[in-house]
Amino acid sequence: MSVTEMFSNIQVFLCADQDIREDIRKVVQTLEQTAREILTVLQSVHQPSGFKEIPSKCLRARELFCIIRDHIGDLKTKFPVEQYYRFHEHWRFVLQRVTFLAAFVVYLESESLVTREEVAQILGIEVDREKGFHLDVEDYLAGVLIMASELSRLAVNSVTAGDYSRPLRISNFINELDSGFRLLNLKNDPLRKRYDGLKYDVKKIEEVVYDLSIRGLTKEQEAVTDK
Amino acid sequence: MSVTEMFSNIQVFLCADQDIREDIRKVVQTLEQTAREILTVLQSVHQPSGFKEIPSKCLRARELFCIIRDHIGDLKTKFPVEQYYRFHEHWRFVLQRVTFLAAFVVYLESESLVTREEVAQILGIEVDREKGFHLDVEDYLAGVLIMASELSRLAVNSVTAGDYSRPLRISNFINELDSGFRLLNLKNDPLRKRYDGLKYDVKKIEEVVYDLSIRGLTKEQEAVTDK
Amino acid sequence: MSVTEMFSNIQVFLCADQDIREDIRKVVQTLEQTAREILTVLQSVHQPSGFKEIPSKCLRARELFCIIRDHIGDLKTKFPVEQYYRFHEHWRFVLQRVTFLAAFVVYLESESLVTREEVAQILGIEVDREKGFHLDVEDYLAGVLIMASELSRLAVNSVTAGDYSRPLRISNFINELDSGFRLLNLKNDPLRKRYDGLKYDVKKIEEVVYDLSIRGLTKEQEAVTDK
Amino acid sequence: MSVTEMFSNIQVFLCADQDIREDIRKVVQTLEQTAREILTVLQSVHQPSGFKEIPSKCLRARELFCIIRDHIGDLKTKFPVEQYYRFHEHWRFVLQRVTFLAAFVVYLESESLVTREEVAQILGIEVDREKGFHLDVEDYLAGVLIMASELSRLAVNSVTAGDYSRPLRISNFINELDSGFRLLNLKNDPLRKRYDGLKYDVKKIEEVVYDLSIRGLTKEQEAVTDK
Amino acid sequence: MSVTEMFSNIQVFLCADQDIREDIRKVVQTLEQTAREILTVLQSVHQPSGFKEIPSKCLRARELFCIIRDHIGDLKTKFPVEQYYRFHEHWRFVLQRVTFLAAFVVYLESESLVTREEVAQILGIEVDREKGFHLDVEDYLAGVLIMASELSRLAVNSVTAGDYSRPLRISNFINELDSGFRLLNLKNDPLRKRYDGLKYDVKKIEEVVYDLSIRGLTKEQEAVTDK
Amino acid sequence: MSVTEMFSNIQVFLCADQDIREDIRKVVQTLEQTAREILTVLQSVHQPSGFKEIPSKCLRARELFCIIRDHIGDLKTKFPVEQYYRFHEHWRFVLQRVTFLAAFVVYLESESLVTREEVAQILGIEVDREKGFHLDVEDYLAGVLIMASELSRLAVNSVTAGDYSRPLRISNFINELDSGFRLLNLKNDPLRKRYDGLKYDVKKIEEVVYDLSIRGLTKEQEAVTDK
Amino acid sequence: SQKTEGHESDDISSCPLISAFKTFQLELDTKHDKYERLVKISRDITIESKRTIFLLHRVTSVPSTEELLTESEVKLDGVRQKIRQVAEELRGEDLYQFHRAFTLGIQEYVEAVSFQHFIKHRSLISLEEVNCRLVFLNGDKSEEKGIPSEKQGPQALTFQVTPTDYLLGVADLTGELMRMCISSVGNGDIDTPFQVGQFLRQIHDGFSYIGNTGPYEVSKKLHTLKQSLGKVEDACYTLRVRGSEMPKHMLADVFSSRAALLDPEDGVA
Amino acid sequence: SQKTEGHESDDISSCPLISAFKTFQLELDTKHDKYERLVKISRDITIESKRTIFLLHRVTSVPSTEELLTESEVKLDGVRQKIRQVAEELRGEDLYQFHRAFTLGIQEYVEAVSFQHFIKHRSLISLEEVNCRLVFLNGDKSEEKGIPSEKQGPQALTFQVTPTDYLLGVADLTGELMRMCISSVGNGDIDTPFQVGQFLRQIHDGFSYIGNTGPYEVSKKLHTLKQSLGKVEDACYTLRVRGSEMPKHMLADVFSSRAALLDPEDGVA
Ligand SMILES: [Mn+2]
Ligand SMILES: [Mn+2]
Repeated sequence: MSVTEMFSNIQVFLCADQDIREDIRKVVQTLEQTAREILTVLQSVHQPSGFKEIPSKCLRARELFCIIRDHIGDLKTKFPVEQYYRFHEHWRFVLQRVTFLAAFVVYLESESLVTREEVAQILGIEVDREKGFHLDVEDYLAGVLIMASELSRLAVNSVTAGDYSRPLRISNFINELDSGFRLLNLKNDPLRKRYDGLKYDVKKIEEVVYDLSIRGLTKEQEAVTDK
Repeated sequence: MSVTEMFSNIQVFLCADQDIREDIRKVVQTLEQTAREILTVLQSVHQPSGFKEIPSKCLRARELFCIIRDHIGDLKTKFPVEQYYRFHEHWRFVLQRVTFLAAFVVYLESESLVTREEVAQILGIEVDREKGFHLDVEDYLAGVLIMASELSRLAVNSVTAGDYSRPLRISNFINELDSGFRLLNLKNDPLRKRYDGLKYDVKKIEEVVYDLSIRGLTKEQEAVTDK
Repeated sequence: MSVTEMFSNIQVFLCADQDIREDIRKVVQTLEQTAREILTVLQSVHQPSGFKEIPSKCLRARELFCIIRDHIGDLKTKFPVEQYYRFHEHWRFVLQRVTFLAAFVVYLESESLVTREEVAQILGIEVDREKGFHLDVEDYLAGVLIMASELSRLAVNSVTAGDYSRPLRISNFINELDSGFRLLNLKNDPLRKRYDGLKYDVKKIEEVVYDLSIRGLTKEQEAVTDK
Repeated sequence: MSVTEMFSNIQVFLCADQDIREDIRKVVQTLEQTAREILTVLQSVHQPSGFKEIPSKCLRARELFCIIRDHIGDLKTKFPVEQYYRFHEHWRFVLQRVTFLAAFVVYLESESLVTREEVAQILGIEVDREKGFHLDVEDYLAGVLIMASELSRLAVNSVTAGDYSRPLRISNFINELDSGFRLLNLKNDPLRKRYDGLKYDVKKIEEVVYDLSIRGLTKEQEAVTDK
Repeated sequence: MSVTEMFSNIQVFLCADQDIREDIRKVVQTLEQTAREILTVLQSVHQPSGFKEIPSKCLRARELFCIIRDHIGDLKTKFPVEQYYRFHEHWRFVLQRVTFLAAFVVYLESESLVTREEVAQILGIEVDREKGFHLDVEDYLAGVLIMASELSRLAVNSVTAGDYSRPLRISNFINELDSGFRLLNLKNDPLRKRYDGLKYDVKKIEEVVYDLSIRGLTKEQEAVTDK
Repeated sequence: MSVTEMFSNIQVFLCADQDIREDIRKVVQTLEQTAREILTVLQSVHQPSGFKEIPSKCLRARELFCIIRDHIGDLKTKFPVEQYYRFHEHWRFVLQRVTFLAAFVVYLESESLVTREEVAQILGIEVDREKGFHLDVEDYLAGVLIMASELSRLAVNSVTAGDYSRPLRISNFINELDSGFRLLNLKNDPLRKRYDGLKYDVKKIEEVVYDLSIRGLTKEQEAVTDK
Repeated sequence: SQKTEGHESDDISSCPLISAFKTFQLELDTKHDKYERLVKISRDITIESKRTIFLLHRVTSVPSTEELLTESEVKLDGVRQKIRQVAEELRGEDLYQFHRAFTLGIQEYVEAVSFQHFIKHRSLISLEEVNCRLVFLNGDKSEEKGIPSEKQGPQALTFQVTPTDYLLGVADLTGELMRMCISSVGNGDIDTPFQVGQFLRQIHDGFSYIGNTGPYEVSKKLHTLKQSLGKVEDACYTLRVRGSEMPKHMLADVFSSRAALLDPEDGVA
Repeated sequence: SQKTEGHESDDISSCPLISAFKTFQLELDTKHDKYERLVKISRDITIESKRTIFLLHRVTSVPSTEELLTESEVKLDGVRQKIRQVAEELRGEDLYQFHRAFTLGIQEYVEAVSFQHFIKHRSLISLEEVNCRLVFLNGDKSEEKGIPSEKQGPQALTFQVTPTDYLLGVADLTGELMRMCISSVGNGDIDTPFQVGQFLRQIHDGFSYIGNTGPYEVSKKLHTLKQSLGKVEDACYTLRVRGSEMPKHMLADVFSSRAALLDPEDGVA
């Protein structure tokens, strides 16, 4: 085989690779679009008026997750399943975003941490690599950390909306999350950097709780709750 | 045609191009100067004393926009209109700045979002590219985002000036703007980067509202307003 | 018009723009592919064996330029002609490359400098901006400078291939080109930087001629020619 | 000695250097692991429940410092002591971290500033460079500044935990520290940057004290203490 | 010791460091001056007239090395010897230069490769780090490589000066040096880059030898030598 | 005086400064244009045919220097003479270029180094700063170094043109120049960098002389000259 | 280095090229030496100015500013003596030829002197005021050194700070003001932050008025200036928001008792 | 680190969140450990491949290449055993998940094996040929370790070099070829430079045909490749120009006497 032929063969491979990537990029764009729509729905919980509508917003978000599932179903057809990591970078970012959205919905619904299994189910994907298109543990954790930052914002806005007990619950939740993360032996990777950001969320929420404590607003709430 | 002749012809062409660019640069400089004057006028609203003078400041700014219109009129004469994009980089920056100024004036006057049409009218230019020297949609959006950041500063300074209700109105406005931007599918371009900054403005303003809420200063204001 | 409506309209506009750019990118990719094929054909002249095959290689390249013309014809249909400069960056690079290829073919055929008109004709485009998709003078000059650097390589390789007279002819040609460029008043732009490279090509070729002269190889050739 | 022999010897030397660095890196990793464990222990003091357990947490941390000492003891064997600065960058970061941890423990135990001598003793190293593996003054100061920031967080959380006197004591301590740093003529180096952060810690703590003061909570505490 | 006292002590320490660096810089400047003088002396060997005067030039250079020794002696007093690597960057460059000069003198005198021990002795410093201010092996090798490039120039100029045997001797010497360097497993560091340059020196000298060979000028010389 | 007034005053100063710079830039452009014309005239000496025409080319260049003098006369009127160094950067580059051209003309005429006085006279300027617009010694030296590089090219091209004695004369001249420069105590400034380039010119010329020597072409020439 | 020529020195030094280069060496060395001297003086000016700024920052933590101001004045007098040395080096020279050598020092002096001025007067020192303090009567110096009166006379030695150096110094001043503001809040001073805020806004507006008209260095500082202003505005905001929770007279009360708490040895409260 | 929880460990470890995070830790550590192991193997592959290249460069200075080639083959066999370890780590895994861990080593191996191939055959090894040598029969290994034959069978363990890694290895090969060419000239070998020149031009044309179709890393190498080609073309040019001064048979003569000069102990000439 001549040098020229050898390079021609490789060129064929490279072109095919590019085509796959092009296809993936397109599906990923539609995914991002839908993700942005879900975000818009959920953002409204930060509004004073939004606090009452949390359940209905969550329902609406759940509906939109059907579309996400369709897009991801489409994505799966674009490349051989065992080459997930060859193209991982293309959907990594959006997958973390939709994981965040799923985690946020679940938190709003039940004030609990979504499990990886639940996220996988919401997105219509797998937990184990062997079973098909799956959710990497790093991506799951990244999504959870994005939610943590959203919760620190929620703590602030709850106070504005006059709900003084939610920040305390968020504070407990975030502290538990922080303990969890401290168990992990993170390398100097993007996840580590994101986790460093968690410190600021913890601190911010601590300050909100502080503001409520010093004004006796936590007790007031407890009193209300006690009744 | 000899090589020498060829290059002599080319030199004539290159000189003409350079002359056009030189002319454009000069007009753009005067534009920048006037833009800075308008900025100086509008920036005084951040002073505690400035809050009462907003209407008069806006009037003064409106006057200066006449000069802007003249300069832009002058600019249009410097190059063939269909070569707008050939020289776009020269005035792009200043056009975004004056769009910001126009948007800021309109917000201060009416607390509403300036439309692209209004900006075009204030600057004496077109919205549609086909009709003449126009305002690109990207430049319009960039100007609007600069204003968002100025408004987060204004929210902080209104509190300092003792005006506790303005931050709430700014907060509503910025949230609406944020929802609007979330409809857009921005690429990884300068605009996207600027839009990422908007999140910080939103958060900043929410924290201002929070600080007011937890101290009951929002209700106090409402009480005042109610009277 | 509400903020939401405004932004929906803008989104429509932005999508259209992105679609155009996507279309342009695709055509540009095929253009690049064909350009690379022409390059492969022409590069074989550097092989010792290639020197005899110059005419046939040029013929082959001329054939491939038909495909280039088709691609460019396709490109023209992708956007309104008066927005040439809006999208210029997309094809600027490849246009300089194909100009280089055209200039190289013409040099190999006739040892003369291709004119801008000839390049435009080979590529099936215009010289005057007013008449349609055109070849900017800067892009033409950039293409010519790329060729100059290819010629300095050719001078070296002709000696290796035993052709001692070609370097002398190349030297004269490059000197003429250098004089031409010295007529131009280039600014500190990419073109200027490329032109600075020409000095090295001139020097390199002079050293080749020197090496031949000091060994009497130029005269030997003359003697051969004289016969 | 032949040239070959000379160069063989040199090769041996060059390999040795690379091996040393590899060894150091490994020990530093285990050091970082143990440091993280100590941090987890000490973090719990920020929890409302944690305030009562400070003494036991400190004891636990003291135990873990034995492991740190072992690791550092191991580290010392990896390179000739007089080449400390040749490899300084490898352990600089972790040394500042464990200095912070030592300073934090000492503060929690005795509410006093750890001296460089004490840190050196806790870590099983020297203060004077001449005597062996030592603690650079810059690294000591960096560790102290990290602690200052942890204390500002502690002040906030003390209030939440209902301990109103601790913030005042922290405030006095941090002010003294600040005065100390003001004596230093720091260049524009990483230390200076860290020191600039101290002002914000001072400010934050002062705000806590202020919040307590205007509510008469400092006096209440004094009253309690007076009894 | 009060916090204030502690920090006063620290401040004294920090100033001392800056003073040391300032002192070192000054001595290094005088070293560079003397190094330049030695270079001027040795440069003259490239002149046709210079070839006869090599011995006297070497003597003169040897005298100037006394001054170098004095300067280095001075340098040693400026900082504690075990902190060599803390300040290494300050004198690294000049130390490589004077190593080159020492290597060049030794080559001119005896046509042999200076050992690290000899360089150390000429400069009045140590080979072993433990014994005091020493010559790092990397710096020694860098100096030797600078000399190699000087020797390729010398080979060219020997021919001009009519000395046809020297290039052969230089060729053998450089080949031996090249074999030596091949034994080293250099990383991608500055030294590796310098070593890559050696190949060109080898090539240049080989070309000179080749030019002499094809003209029978090497044999002629041998004949002369044989007599 | 209010802060606003203070800044307005400074703004007036800055605008005036910009205007001066704009004026200077324009004159400098025309200077560059004429300098390029002189260069084109002198470049022809590198052509085989050009060697006979050196005297006429020099005459032509001398004529063009009148225009240079006029432009510089114009330049002098643009700013207060005692503020030469305030605007130095604007003309520094072109002044070095025309110094090079003057030095080259003088070398071609008389094979001697132009003095600073001569350059000043050719350009219609002063040597002493006190007397008016002058030629800095650094700029003079930079111009001389540009010429050195041109001479190394000339040495190469003389051989091509069959003039075997000129390279020897150039070699002597350049060596003398090199000795001169080695007397100077240059800082790490642009001049130093340019001077480092001189080494390559020296080496290149040495190689030309070597090529002539090994072929006995230097003696041949001497023989010719002896006759 | 002349000696290194060895025995060829005769041939070479007679050569006109070499003797020309020797004069060049002289000229370059003279210039270079002057430059180096100026760099050193400038470095001293920088260090002493920085120390003055450093000293002035203690204004937020000491009860009386009088003493501090006097002390800073002494230090600045020392700096001005150094600037006098610069002026002497520049006598008869083109100031801009050596400008790069001393610009950093002068900027730092402007920073220090304008900081002192703000603490005293709560206003911006003007370029003219800065320059007024840099007029040196010949008398002072020649007396000290006992130089004959020949060169004494009505004409004084002056140093003119360039508008750009003034601007750059003022730009850096804003960083120091921000630090002072933050420290003030940290020390319970409730007036200074608002004054600094007001003042910084004026300077910010001034700089944004100039925009990119000036040299690149000036516009480059605009970003840092904006950040400083933001920090100060945030501080003012925090003070206002927290202050809102109690009447002003009580606030003062809190702070006096707070002061007592910090300095129990005062024993009054 | 589990112990650090102290006496609270009971409450905490019972918490589902914490136990979930413990499984995450396990998963992350497993992955991380595998990654680190691969990085280490890859580093070994790199070092040994570099050493092989290093060894092969001696081809320009020794009389017989046979011995060298044998020695290099032994070294490369060692490298292949390392690649087998990589393949074993990747059994059942997605190769691309850990690709970054071993890509550099594999590229270096391609560089070494293609360098050896060029010296032997003066041609470019193909990707298929590279991969053929990376098929490992289960037998070899299980015998060594005495693993029961359960997993033995016809199916072999294979490692597939990706086209991109192959390209990047070949791109680096060109740098080595350039070095070899320069050394050859330096050692009087007049054929090798022209062969290298011809070969390098082919590779260059191949890469420029691919252009920016491939990943960024590949197009980035094009510039270095161009420079290497330029150096080789210059060397060929120099040889031709200098060779022009005498008839070819004389040239050979010159070089044989030259060799004698270099190795006087051979004692023939
Ligand atoms: Mn400062
Ligand atoms: Mn390699």
